[in-house]
Amino acid sequence: MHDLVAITALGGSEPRVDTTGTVTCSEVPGVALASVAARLGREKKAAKALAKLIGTPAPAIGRFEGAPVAAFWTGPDQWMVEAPFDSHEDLAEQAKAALGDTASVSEQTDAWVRFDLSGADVLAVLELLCPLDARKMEEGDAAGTPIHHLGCFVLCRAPEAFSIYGPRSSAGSLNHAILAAMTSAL
Amino acid sequence: MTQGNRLSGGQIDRNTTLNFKFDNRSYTAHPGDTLASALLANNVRLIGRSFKYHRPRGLLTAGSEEPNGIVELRTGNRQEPNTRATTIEMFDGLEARSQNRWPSLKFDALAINDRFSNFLTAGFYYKTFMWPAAFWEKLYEPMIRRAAGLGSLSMQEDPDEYDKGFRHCDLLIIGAGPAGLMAALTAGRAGADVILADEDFALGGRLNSESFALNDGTAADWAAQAVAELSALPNVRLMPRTTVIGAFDHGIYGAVERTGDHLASLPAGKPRQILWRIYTKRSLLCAGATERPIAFENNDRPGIMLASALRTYANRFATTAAQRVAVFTNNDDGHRTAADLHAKGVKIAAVIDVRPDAPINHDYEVLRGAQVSDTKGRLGLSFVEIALADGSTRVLECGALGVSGGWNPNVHLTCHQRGRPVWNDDLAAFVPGTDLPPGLSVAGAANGAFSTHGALRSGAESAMKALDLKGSLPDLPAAEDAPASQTPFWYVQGCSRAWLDQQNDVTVKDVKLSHQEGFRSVEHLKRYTTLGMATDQGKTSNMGGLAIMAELAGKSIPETGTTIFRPPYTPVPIATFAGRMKGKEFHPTRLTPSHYWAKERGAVFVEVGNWLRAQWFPLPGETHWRESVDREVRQTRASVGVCDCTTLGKIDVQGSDAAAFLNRIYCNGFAKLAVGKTRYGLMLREDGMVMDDGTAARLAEDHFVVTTTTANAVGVYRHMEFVRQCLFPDMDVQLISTTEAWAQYAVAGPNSRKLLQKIVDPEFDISNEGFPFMACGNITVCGGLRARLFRISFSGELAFEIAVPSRYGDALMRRLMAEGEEFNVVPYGTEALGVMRIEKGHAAGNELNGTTTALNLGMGRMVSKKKDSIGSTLSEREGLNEPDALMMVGIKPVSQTDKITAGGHLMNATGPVDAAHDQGYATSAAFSPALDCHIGLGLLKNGGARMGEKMRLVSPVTDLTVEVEIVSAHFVDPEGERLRA
Amino acid sequence: MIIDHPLLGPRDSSEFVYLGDASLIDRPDWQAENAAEAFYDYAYLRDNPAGEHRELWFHESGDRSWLVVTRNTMTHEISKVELARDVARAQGRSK
Amino acid sequence: MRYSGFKVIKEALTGHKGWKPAWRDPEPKAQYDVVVIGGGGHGLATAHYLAKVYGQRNVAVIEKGWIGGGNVGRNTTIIRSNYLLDGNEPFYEFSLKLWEGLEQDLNYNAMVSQRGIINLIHSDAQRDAFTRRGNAMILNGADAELLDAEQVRKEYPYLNFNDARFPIKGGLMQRRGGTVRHDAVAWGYARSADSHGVDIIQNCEVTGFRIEDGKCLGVETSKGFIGAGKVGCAVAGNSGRVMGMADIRLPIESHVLQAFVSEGLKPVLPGVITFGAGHFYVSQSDKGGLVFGGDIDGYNTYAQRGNLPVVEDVCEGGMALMPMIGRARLLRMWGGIMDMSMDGSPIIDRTPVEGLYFNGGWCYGGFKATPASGYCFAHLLARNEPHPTATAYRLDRFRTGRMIDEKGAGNQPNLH
Repeated sequence: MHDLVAITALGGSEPRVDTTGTVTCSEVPGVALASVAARLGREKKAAKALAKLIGTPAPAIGRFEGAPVAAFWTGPDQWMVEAPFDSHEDLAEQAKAALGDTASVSEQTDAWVRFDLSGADVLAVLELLCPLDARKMEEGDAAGTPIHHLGCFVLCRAPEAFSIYGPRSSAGSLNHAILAAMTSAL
Repeated sequence: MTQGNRLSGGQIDRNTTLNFKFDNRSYTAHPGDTLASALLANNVRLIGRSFKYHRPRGLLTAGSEEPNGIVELRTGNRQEPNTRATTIEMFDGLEARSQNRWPSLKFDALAINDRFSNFLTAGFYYKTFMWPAAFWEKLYEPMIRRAAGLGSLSMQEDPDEYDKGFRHCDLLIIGAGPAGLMAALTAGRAGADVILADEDFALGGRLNSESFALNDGTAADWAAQAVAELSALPNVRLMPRTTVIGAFDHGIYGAVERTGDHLASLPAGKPRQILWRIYTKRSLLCAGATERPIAFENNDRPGIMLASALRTYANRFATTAAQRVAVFTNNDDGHRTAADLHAKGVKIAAVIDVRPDAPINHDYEVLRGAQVSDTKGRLGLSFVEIALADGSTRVLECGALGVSGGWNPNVHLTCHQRGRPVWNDDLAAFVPGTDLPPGLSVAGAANGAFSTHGALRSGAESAMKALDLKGSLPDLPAAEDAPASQTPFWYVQGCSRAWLDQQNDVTVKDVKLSHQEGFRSVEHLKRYTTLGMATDQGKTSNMGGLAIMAELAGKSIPETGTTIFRPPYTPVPIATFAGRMKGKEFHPTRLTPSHYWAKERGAVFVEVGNWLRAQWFPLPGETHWRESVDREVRQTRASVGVCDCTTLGKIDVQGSDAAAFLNRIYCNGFAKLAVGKTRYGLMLREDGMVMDDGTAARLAEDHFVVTTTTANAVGVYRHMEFVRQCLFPDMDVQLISTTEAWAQYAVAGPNSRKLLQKIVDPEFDISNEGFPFMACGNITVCGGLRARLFRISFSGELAFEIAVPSRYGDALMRRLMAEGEEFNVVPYGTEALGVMRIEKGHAAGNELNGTTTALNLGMGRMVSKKKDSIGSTLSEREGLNEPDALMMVGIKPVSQTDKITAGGHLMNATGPVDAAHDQGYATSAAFSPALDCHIGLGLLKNGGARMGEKMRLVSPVTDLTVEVEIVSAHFVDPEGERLRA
Repeated sequence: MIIDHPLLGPRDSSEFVYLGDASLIDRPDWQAENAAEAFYDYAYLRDNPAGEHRELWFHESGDRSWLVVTRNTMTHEISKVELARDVARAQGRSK
Repeated sequence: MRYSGFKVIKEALTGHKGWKPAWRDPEPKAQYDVVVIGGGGHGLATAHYLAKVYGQRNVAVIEKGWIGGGNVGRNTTIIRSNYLLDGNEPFYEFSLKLWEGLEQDLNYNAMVSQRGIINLIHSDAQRDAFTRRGNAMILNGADAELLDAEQVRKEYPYLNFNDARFPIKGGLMQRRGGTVRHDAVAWGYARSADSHGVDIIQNCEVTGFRIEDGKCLGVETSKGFIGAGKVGCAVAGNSGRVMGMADIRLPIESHVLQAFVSEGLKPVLPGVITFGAGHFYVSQSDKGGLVFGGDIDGYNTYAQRGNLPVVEDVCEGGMALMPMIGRARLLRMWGGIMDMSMDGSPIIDRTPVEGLYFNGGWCYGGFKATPASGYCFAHLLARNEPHPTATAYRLDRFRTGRMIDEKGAGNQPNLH
């Protein structure tokens, strides 16, 4: 086991948590990610292999499925696989093993920062952040969207509970935007 | 004096008293007041001065169409110029000042302009101030500029926050008057997702201004009930204090919500305003109508107002502009004002009606067939002179005159996508045309349904139609249904100094002059006279100007033109459009994985695109940046240095056609690159210019990692997706950016291998034999952490780039520094990086400037003719391959101490120094510790053949001329022995 | 503007990056006899119509699909949105 | 009629009875020596110089709407000659010199106001590029000064020097740059051309060209056929549409550029400022409005209106650069159709059709070019060869690979 100590995207040793009113924003470093893109002509096989990996059919457009290993749709025949970091730090290898030559897999764990946003008034915060109609999002919906010029993914985990994935290098800017929206809306 | 002009009733809260100041005098008001109504209540009629003639100005209206009553609101860094008193919601402690006057509102020195008005006619400035030529900029223009403008900025940073937001709905209803409320009730009860927005703080529109009944109660009561019902519907969102400012493409509306303007101060972090982008399936414009004035001689005195505004002030705000009021009208609506004021106890001097058959009234005098021929009163109206039907003249004493020339539908938003309103003869007004923004329909007075019943009915019908609701109309409250026909009366014959645009001082006379000089189209008229260009955008003036122009041209109004409107509906603070994107948050900031460590080390950072990168790492005692940079370069070249190069773009290219794909993307060949090897790649745009350069490392038969320059990472990825999806859709290739996933550090210098051997796990052989120049591979470090190693060099030294997952980047950097201590390892920043690449003669951003070809950069032979790649065909054009084409060269000063200036131009050693003799230019320059002098890279005509030539590097803009020698661009280790060591 | 993405439905145009005329899909054959002229025409000349225009948009803040959008340059009305990859294949482009 | 202060006073004292229309409103003749399509700044300037400098009086300008209704009446009024490349700089410097003598030439006060234009620098690479540009300007006979951050602060203390995301590191100043009252340019040229006998025909739309044996004989219009020895096309954003009638495809796309004006304010900005780290440039008009703009919307369009994202982008730039304008209100926004060329530089050249000449591809730099564009187009029409300062503006330069690409953006018009 290597002896390098990780820091979170916001630069701390512990994830940052902020609460304003009913809404809490938590930095979530404990997640491993790998992108999966089906090879040309192997789309169906790739979807099947992915289904096996996540234990449920490969997510349709705009959806995410599976637990503890889940996947969300990111593009035509492309998905992002998501799993707990502690148990799946080598997620990309696992995914590659599962998908074989039906898909290209890339490690994406540290390409992203994840913030979980939850609470009764979360919609009032989201409407200050992105053009998605979050009111219409249901559990299991996932969508790409810009937030303050950053390309992000928004996932609806449950009513009043969302995850936002943004580019890791801009974690500070994204966090600032979310906290400012929370102060403004709540 | 305390609110001497207050009347009974109204929708103000008399239980609470608010204090405010205007021009440093204290007054009182009540919640529910606007600044305008409060000033009237306190008998203040004079509020400002006009733009050109500095004529005294009072309120004309009670709404956002106000041209005259504009003030500087608040103080200090919240000073807000040109704010319409009619839309300022009263709060305790409000401070406002009049503007465009000196030394005071009552005694304004520039009022002298009014005496010279005969010289200052429309467009006079185009005809004069030309002699002598030099005087325009030295004397005339400064004079004009000093007089220009109305209010003042504080010149300080706006301290408030602004937000932007996004809302979606099935139906956006714009305006909450009778039509809007009825539409919202209809749509809301049907379960539709509705937003109802209104610029006012009180929903109800004109219902709040009228005295007539709806059903059994007052109009305002019905409005309040409707609002209460709507508030209880979960599918209806009410947005008071929200102005829909523009109708943009595909059902997107811009709306500004004033969340904080009615507050004395904002809670921390709360926005003053929010710019909403509202995405609509359908929208309904219920913006009502605006009363239009009549032009007559001296019709601009404070106290002369729109009749409907007088009525609003009386009924809604319980105030009057004066105790003795006259009304000048061409329609029945003007009589309503007289009746309402009379009912509130205001003395009606007379109703002057141009119609010989005007209705009479037993409570006050009606002068039928009469017209106002002039007015008097220095700082406010005191007398009106009336031409009676029998030709005689009569003078009436009054402090206010209500003017009603009929109503214009508020069609503004229907024009935002270049739609043109159409003329309606019955109404003698423009109504919305047929080319409306898609999805928008219009109801109520905005669509010409002027009666209350008509507006309610049209609101309900339009909502049903917009949502495709079946069934019968909902029950409508019983309301007045007066006929809406209007006979136009634009101006009193013979008038001359009769104002159309009161803020910009455009009179009937100016329109006549405009016509006389050939400026006859509506656009010429507006531009020549400035009619309608003031802060009110001509809401009350454009129609009058157009009507007069039509009469002069002997054409009908619609033949003469239409008045169309552009966004925004009312002016919007610039800060509102910017939202949070200001100061440090203007753009997102990207931090490298070693950022926090570098900050601890005291690094100086520099913006590179959105990234912050360490520029250099000063040590205690170093007083000049060059000391730090020179040290970093020397130490790296002497032993080993580490630089965070995570910012370079990284793209995973995978698939069975990955190599074939890269062969198309790069002008040089990639098909035969062995697994475990890296190759430099040059990417052209289709026009043959160099787009970017970088390396591609083949990690597996079907897997490459491509690097791009920091600046072009996003563009190159987009380009590659274009090539993949649009040009070669059947290639089996998959792309994804991994820039942020990996922390990547250059470890450079003769001891770089030794340093790396201390952290790379022992099973990986990184010796020169086991891991030669341009090798690459997956490895592990520090006891099993997955990593990637590339043996590539930008500095020209023996060098590697090592990558680990970003979260471990901080720890890896600390480990490299700790393990490197024995080698005297040095962290280096972008400056040292730049110095070393110039010493090595590597092209970078300054050379890859979008206008250089591979040939220019000395890499012409890399462009393979044996295969198809983007840009290869067009790179062969003659103009890009001329014998004297620019070629990259090195530049050295002849005198060791001279400085090379990037951006200097190269001239022959002798001969003229001018553009015609330009030979090229220096692209980059730096002090080279290796050569102990300044060096540069440059692009020189036929540069390849001019080695050793002495030239002049001239930079007149920095006042430098230096004798230089043209040398090879490879200053350091030209044979490349070090990097292969 | 709103672009009705064939996979994702209506999305704000600010999520997209514009390139230009969809004729950019029709990249000439580099080995053709008139390749120089054909590439000049391809890279530089445009119909630039006042009316219906087929054009390329990249869904940069979304699913990274290139789209061919048929849009009226007078009214901005969008009548058709297709995946560029499908269009390219239909036009005979392969590898 | 000559305009002067004296004349203004005389008319004021005699009831303004003597003012005549600034230009006549003639019916088109059957045949002209030269017909210029487009009554915008460039077309009217062409007519003025054709008549005044090149002695061609049998000239008509035909305009589908009202003159000055296109980009000359909807721009941010900036003039400058701060160009980099040899193909451009002499031309724009020629233009600036013509601006400097414009009032006297036209007897019309277009309020040429040389209050200086500064391009701000925010990075070392930008400083290198602006050094090269400043040198190119001086070597071409123009003026340029490279300022450091302190010098910029001295002139504009209220720019964001405190918490800027991209700090200001200096600026390239051209003191002879400035602004001009845009409408007056169209009117001044029109009045002058008219006084030299040029027919300005408004509300006359070109519907086609009459071309026989590869030679252009005149134009079909909504007012009938108008014969012409030579036809010059100067229609900016409508270039594609009009030249399409002659079956000529152009290296041009039409895009919308939005511009903005604030409410009138007491003077705050003496000169023109261009942000180097965002899309924003601004000046203040003689009436007090802040006149500002930014980038084009970026998609092909002929609709003279834009959308919110660019409005926001421009205002974000404004707030980032000078946060003291936050409480100034944006009063009006409008859009003009830009003839965006494939290298960002214009074309003034013959066409494959004999007797048909083309002037276009001005991108969003057409206003400042108005005098030189008119002069050089007049030269080309009169002499059938390019004016010495416009020799690089050839239609075939893309075929031969001699692009004039100031930005280095390549063949993508919306990036220029």
